Amino acid sequence: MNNSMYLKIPALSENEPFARDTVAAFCVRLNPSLDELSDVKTAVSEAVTNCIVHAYAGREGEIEISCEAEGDTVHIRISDSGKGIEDVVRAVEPFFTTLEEEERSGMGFTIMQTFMTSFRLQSAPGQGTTVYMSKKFSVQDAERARADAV
Amino acid sequence: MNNSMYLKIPALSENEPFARDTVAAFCVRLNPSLDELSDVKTAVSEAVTNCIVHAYAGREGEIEISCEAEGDTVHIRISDSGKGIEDVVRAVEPFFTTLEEEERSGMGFTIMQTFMTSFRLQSAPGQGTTVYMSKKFSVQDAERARADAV
Amino acid sequence: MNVSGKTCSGTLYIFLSGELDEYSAVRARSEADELIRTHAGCSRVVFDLSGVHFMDSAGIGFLLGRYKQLSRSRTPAFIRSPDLAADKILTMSGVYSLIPKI
Amino acid sequence: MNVSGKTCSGTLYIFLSGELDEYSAVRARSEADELIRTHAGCSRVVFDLSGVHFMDSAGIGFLLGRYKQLSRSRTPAFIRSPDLAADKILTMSGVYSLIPKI
Ligand SMILES: Nc1ncnc2c1ncn2[C@@H]1O[C@H](COP(=O)(O)OP(=O)(O)O)[C@@H](O)[C@H]1O
Ligand SMILES: Nc1ncnc2c1ncn2[C@@H]1O[C@H](COP(=O)(O)OP(=O)(O)O)[C@@H](O)[C@H]1O
Repeated sequence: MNNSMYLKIPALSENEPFARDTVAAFCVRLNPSLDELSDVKTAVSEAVTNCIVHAYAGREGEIEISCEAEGDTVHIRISDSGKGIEDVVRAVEPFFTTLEEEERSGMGFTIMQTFMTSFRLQSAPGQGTTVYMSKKFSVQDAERARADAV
Repeated sequence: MNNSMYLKIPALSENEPFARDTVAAFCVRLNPSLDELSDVKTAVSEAVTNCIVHAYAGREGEIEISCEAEGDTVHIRISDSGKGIEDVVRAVEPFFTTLEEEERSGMGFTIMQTFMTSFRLQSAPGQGTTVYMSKKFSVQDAERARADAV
Repeated sequence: MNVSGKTCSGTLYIFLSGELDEYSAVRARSEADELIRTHAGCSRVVFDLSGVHFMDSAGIGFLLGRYKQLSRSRTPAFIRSPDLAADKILTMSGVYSLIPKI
Repeated sequence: MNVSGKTCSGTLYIFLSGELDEYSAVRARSEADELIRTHAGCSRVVFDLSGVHFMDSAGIGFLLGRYKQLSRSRTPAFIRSPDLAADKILTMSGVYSLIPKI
């Protein structure tokens, strides 16, 4: 039986560290290297932040996070039931943001794509947004990291 | 809006540390003292272990954990849909255990009651078990702990 | 959870470190029992808990389980250096009346 | 997230430490802007990231936001000591072409 977890939290900024740290704690059991773990934390932070600032835009709402371990790989799903994305192709372009005035960089999706092994976005206006991401951890790196830590 | 979280995990022994650490990470934002945080971790560990060893007794199943912050207090609910408890009054007695041969001490419920500010047990045979526990964190202690840590 | 042993003038010291819960107790039990078997002639056993930074009631079960076994060969057991949280659990469950703290 | 400032021969050093995300950026922004206002006459600003152990794209937004502001007074900005993870994000987003790493 693969291990998994399902986490639901309110869309509050203060939950950003909690969300990424919980996913990291789930992943630690797959023996990621420190770099790989940092990649996952960053990608999760981007997805969770998007739910808070874009999907619900400061209004109340819930964020759902699922993780599943499969061998050396973690599959992560992050969903909101917020406003959704009109143009999904444009949204994932580097530097594209609809919140320029709030110092958003438009690099969120680019970071998720670059830092994770696989990435998929599903969204439609009024239907919320779901991000699917996977990260395959390289067993060698993990062992090297543990050796380094000794 | 009070902060909260809902966590669902499979009933696997290896999830015991993950479950209590996640609840602890939730509580940290309420500024508990180290002792208070340790109390919560221990109580959660007891409740989660009970789901694994008693409710599902090694079979597959799910554990649900909810936390809600209310001022200086955290309310925690831990549920399973396992076999349930026949005699609830007897179950909470110190040293009472139905798994003597497996080196269970029968102190789980006693620890939850002693370590938490409030405790309530709801269970019936075939209907699963839910434990409700609250812990009020003393603001002074937290500040003292932080001062100690500097 | 790490378990290691050391003997010194007839005493077997069993050092536990890490987190002692139901999950880790499985391995801790078999490793401690192996140490006890290997040093069957020792005059007493001291469980050193200084490295244990989390312990729930599985720790009580673990200690009482080893105690029962050792009492068959009349080998006394002792507990050393529990942290505050472990001490709280061991005190409330009366473990020290069987396995004194030294 | 902690923000503190130090000046040394015309340079304003802004030391960031902790985790820089959307949540913490709110306060980091106002504290950094306060430092920049207070030291309006400085000849350059160096953002020291050596204490930042987590940063996501909010860090890019934070740095570019301060850059835009400083460029109004033609004050050059620089980045110092990002960790490997922060360096990865800053490199891929091209921040260094505006705010060079020194
Ligand atoms: N969960 C979401 N709900 C609604 N819109 C979103 C969501 N995530 C991203 N978007 C849209 O996609 C754009 C690009 O997102 P991203 O690459 O993360 O950059 P940024 O968050 O900096 O704007 C956002 O500006 C927003 O318009
Ligand atoms: N979630 C549960 N589902 C079914 N039975 C339970 C559950 N939790 C506790 N019990 C019953 O209550 C008894 C006492 O529990 P506890 O005080 O935690 O001691 P222990 O777990 O060491 O047996 C258990 O032995 C078991 O019979």
